[in-house]
Amino acid sequence: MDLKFTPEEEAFRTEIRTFIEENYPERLKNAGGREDLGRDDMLAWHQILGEKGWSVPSWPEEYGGTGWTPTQKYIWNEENARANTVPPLPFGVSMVGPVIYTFGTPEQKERFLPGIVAGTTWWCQGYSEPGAGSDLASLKTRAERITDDDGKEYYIVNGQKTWTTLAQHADWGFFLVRTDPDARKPQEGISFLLIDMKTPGITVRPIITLGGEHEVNEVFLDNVKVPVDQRVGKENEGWTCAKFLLAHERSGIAGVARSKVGIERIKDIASTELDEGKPLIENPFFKRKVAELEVDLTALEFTELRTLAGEAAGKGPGPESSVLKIKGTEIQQRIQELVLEAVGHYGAPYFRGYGEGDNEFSIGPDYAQRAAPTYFNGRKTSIYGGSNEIQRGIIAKMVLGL
Amino acid sequence: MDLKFTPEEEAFRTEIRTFIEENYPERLKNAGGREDLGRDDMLAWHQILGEKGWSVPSWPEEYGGTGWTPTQKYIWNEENARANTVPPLPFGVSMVGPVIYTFGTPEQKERFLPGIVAGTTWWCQGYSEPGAGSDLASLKTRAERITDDDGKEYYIVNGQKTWTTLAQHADWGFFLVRTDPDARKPQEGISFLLIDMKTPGITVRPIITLGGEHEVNEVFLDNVKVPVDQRVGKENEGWTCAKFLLAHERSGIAGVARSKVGIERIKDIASTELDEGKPLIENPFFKRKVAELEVDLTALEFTELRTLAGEAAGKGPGPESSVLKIKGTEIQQRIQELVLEAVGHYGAPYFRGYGEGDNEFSIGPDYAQRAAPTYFNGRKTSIYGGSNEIQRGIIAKMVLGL
Amino acid sequence: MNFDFTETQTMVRDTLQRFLADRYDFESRQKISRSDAGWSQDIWKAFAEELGILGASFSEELGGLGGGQIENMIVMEEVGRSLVVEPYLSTVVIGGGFAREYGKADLIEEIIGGETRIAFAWAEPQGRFDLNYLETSAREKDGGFVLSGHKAVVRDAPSATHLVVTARTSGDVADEDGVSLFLLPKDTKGVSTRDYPLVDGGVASEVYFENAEVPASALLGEAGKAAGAVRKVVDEAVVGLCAEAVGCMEQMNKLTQDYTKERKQFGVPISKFQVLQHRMVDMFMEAEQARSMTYMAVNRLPDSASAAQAKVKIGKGLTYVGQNAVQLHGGIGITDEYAVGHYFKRATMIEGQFGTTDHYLRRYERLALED
Amino acid sequence: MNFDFTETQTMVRDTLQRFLADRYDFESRQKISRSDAGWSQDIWKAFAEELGILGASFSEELGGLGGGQIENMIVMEEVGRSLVVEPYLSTVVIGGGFAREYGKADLIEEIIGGETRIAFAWAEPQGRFDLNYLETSAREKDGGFVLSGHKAVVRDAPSATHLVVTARTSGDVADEDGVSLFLLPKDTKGVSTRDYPLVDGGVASEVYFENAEVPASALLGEAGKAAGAVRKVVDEAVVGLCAEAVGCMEQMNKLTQDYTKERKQFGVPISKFQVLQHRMVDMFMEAEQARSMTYMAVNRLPDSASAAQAKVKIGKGLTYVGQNAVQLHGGIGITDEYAVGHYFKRATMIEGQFGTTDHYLRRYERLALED
Repeated sequence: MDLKFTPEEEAFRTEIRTFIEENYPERLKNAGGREDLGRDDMLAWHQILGEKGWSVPSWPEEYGGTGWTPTQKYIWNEENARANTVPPLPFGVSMVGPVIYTFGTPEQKERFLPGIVAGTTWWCQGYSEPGAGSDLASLKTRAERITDDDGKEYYIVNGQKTWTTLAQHADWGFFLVRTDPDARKPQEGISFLLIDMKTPGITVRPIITLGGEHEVNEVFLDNVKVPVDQRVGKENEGWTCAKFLLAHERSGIAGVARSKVGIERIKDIASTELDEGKPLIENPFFKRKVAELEVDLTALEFTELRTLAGEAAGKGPGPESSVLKIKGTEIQQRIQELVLEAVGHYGAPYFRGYGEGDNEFSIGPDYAQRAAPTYFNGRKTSIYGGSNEIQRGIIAKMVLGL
Repeated sequence: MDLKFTPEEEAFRTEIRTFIEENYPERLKNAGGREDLGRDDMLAWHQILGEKGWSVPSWPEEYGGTGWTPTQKYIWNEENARANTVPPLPFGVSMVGPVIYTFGTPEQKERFLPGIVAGTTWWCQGYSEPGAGSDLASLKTRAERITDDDGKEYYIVNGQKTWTTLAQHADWGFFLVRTDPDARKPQEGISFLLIDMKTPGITVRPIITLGGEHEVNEVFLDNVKVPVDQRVGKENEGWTCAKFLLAHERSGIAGVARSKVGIERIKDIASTELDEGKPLIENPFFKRKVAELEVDLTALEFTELRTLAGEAAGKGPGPESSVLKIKGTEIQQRIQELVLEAVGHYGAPYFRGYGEGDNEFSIGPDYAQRAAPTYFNGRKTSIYGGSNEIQRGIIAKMVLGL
Repeated sequence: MNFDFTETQTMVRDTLQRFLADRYDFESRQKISRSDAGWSQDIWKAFAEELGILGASFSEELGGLGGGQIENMIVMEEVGRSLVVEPYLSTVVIGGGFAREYGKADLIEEIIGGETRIAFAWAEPQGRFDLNYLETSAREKDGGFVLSGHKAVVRDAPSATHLVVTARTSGDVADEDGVSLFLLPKDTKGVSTRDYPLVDGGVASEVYFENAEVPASALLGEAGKAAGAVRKVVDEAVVGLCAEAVGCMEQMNKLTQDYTKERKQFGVPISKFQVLQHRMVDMFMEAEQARSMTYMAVNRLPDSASAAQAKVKIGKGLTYVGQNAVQLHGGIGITDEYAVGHYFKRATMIEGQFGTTDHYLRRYERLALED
Repeated sequence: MNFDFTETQTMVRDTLQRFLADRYDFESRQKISRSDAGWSQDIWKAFAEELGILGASFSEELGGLGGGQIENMIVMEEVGRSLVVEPYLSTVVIGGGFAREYGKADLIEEIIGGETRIAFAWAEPQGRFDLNYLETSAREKDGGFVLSGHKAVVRDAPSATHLVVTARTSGDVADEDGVSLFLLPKDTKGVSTRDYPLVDGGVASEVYFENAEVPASALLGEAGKAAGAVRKVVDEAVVGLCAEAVGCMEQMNKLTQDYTKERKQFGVPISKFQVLQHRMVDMFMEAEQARSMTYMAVNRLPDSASAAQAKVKIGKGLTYVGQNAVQLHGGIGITDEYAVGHYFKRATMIEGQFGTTDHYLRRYERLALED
């Protein structure tokens, strides 16, 4: 057991750090985590990494992966967090990409993977439906298979998806649809379709969340015609892809490196804010909250490292990743809560943001402006991607066998 | 709304306080809560109160109750806690007594109630069975009805009870037994029997608990012959008595007044113990724990007062008392935990106690000696009398209708 | 000792509840909150004229209903239950509190009538929750005073006709001595505001005093001696916030219980899941204890330690109930469209208003444990 | 970076686990703990001779297996899992730690052989957890030293042949300077002890020094300069306790999971109740994080802030897991007869050993946040 980084690993870190310093777009400095970026800004770093060959480190090398060890990937994440870069969107890289290279046909791989690697195709996820939540097996969106006048086979898709993150920018979406309404078990009879978001019959409608953001959407599908060769995996066996993807989605969700940056930010804010005439960080109770966060984050960090080591030793991402999801989101939410506590009165103003050319000054210090919306919006992390209650259920069943 | 005490109530308080000062046995000063008292010491105060007519304040006046208002009863409890008196045992006063005066025959009332009022009969409770815990409906102790050679009817009782508190001193016990093994629902077919603990066939065997105490017992019943007129309520309808008793048992369980004394004790200890050369109470984090306990205890106190006011307005002790049980035991356990934290190193020695004439000096300060055993033993309070999980279930169902 | 409400108190509560059910459902509230003004003149007028509740807490000689802080508590609870954005706390509890304190009968009359609305300008950018931290100064000039300074996040200033302002006439920046209190029309020359909405649906302003001249009559009480009165009225406001919190928590609990009974997962209502049941029980217990603490604190006014205790217990309860109400609603809990998220936002802001839980714990410690 | 154990390390763990399964089941442990001595010479001899684990953490030159703190961690985890009362921590981790620190090859040899057992006498009645708080004095006399003072709750003193004692040779009562360290046979004239059992099944003594004379050779290192070494070895002991806690927590979790799967209520195993499931998941996560923190801390030794962090996280975990293991067992959880309560008692004592969670949080804050 040796938890220090090897000289090779340290050299790798230097390489990464230098690359980021030299190549990360100046205009996006410290933009990681900002919810108000446009499409081009959100893709810029991804595209630079695509050119370098570093956009999909976890993929098999034949599809563009880097072949890095888990420790190297850990260092990669740490350095990106340290520089607060805008991370590649997960929908292609961590979600549909792995499904396509695992279950897709050679044609599908050739057609879809390069766009994900290059950061030119924006993907969104059509899983959740109104009233279904984490219970994917009860989904209602229907896909009927027909042969069209052109002699080709299509699915005609009808239904509604919800909580579709950033669908307003998406080129493509991956959808779970019901192809056999008579299947014996509810999770049977589901298929996994790739759908061009410009196909007629698709309507995207924003859902505004508590922080005032337009981050999620409802997606309506009204007689949407999807060529059969855009189905991944076998018909009625989409559940296999869905389960695989859910396990993949959870890995990396611990967010350790970003939370470290978050804690440093709290310390900065609390060194500026005054409490009884002294920097807030000198308030022993505030300081204790920071200390407790650091302790819990260290515990999470080394738990993640142990999980990564387990993966390197051949265990795939398993139910242990639920621990990372639960503890990771708890810490993120505590950080958001503590920022809001730190900023005091200036957490209350509702900063709607000002357009370019609008030179009205902002209210209170800059760091206070998004404190409340980020806290409110952050409540989603313990709900989405399988709520923390669902995750505990997974651990109870899969790990403890209760 | 006026939450101040009236002049009459203040006068009542003075009367109580004077009575306690003048009549409470000198040798038992501050003995409340001690687990190492003998039978006579545990009954002494009860007997004095019995003579005064104050031993069963909550009972109807015709059976010996005082007719006090809820506020007066509250003051009564406060003053007894303040003086740290040895409280009358609940098994007669709060448990079987109310069952007998509510469901018993005139003969039973006459036979059993005076001994409870006077504090001369020691009762114990035969409810729990091995493997049954809070699930009373599954109880296995059998009672078969026979007619004996003397022409009288008896129950022949066979089975085993457990967690029987202080049965080693008991004259009588009240037992739940199954009289109809074929009843449709498991809680049907149960009867409520009063059994003389000197009846042949009864064996009491101690269970030693974590703190080293002999407080609970197993009770074995081997062909125990019980006259039918010692059944309270109808045959097979003992569940009615049991439910009634459980609701009664919970009232008063908040223990607010005793917890106030406990917090004062923590302050005393923490003013003596040193931490970094200063009294521990000046450690801001220790002080905060004390403050948080005080705040939570105030919330509990006024929640109890509201419940008492509701009772005075005609609502019997209902499922709201579960809130008092949960919060009351949580606070008691936190107090025990904080005492242990306060005493430092001297919480570790296992003080077995020394008999009379044993003049060996004790290890560490007196206040440290029972800190750990009391903490360990105190874990029972969230388990017994319907675990706090069961209580939450009761609130969910009975109050929130979930 | 009794917990009973008088007939008048019961009437105030019932009429207000009926009115809000009729005219202030969630959609109406959202419309009002999102209007340019951010509050409704009509509702305020109805409070004054139809309901008469603006006078509930004032003595009958002054045209009130003869009540006091219990009446304020009753109203504030309904303010919390319906997320009312109109300035009852600022105008009646705080403005009225100062008017009562300094015997300003005319001001009380105007408050009851609805024509005068007050905002309390106390906080400063560097002062956090210290009521005595005042960089804003008032110096004497020509028998009057000249005010200079910047007040931060002054709630309800956009709807106010008058400001009650704390300013320093002597002493060092955080001294208790030297705190003075002024009542002035918002349109006083030299006073400027920048108005903005708040995350909880309310409105506030930054208020700037640039050599704003006020007459001697604007001074409330004696110069430099206002700290005690400020503390007292703020404690009354804190208890008012506690009552608002009770209404807010109880409504979040109701929404959550209703939702979980209706919403199905794996074929059963999620209210049947034991983990969610116990969570809702804990939320219920927080609300019950919040109510107990509010009753305690209102009865012990002007005891400052009791107000602090209540704020602490309720601050923790707000966080617990708010976060879990959203969690148990799942996705829709964090949408702008559903009510529960807006209760959560208001709950979050109450927790910090006039000081966070940490602040009031320290205050309680100083008052009760450091003697 | 890797989390792998060497072959020797795996062997140490496996043989020890097998041995304890065979010879140290719960009943045997209780018998040993409740014997007059409170520990077993036979077991200790077997540790030394059959298993050779007393040398696992020492270099090969000194007759050890060539290991270090990772070996200590491996052993301590099993100590925790089986509630071993024999003095591995006191003798090998602490006594051996000082021997390593001061190059005492002969002492290490005797430790490995099992003939020398050490107790570390540091705490004093008024000193709480401050290692430098020393009323015990050592004054020079005739080229040697004379010790006077009272050491509190010296764990494993009843089974020890030798004591390592902190005493002050100069400076004020809590000064870092002036802390000196002595190694002496327990039967040194002027040393008396009062032995007693501990609530967790261990044994300890009050140790009194009444003008106990020791030769100059009893002094470890330089007079007055031992504070650094004491801190270092105590940090190693803290990490050892963390490892013990991991074993203890994992065993409590196992007992609880097994029990709830077996025990039925209302006709179903109580392990099927969602509330208990989630509780057991939280207990599991605490144990997992405790393991992670122990790995972190052992690898970062001698970094004191890391040891403090680990103690904090694990202290909270011990309380959570211990209290809930008992709670989920219900009534039998608090009986003397069942194992779980004894794990809970040991867990409670580990939480306070060498300082509570609060103490180590403050230590972490000072080391990591107050630069």
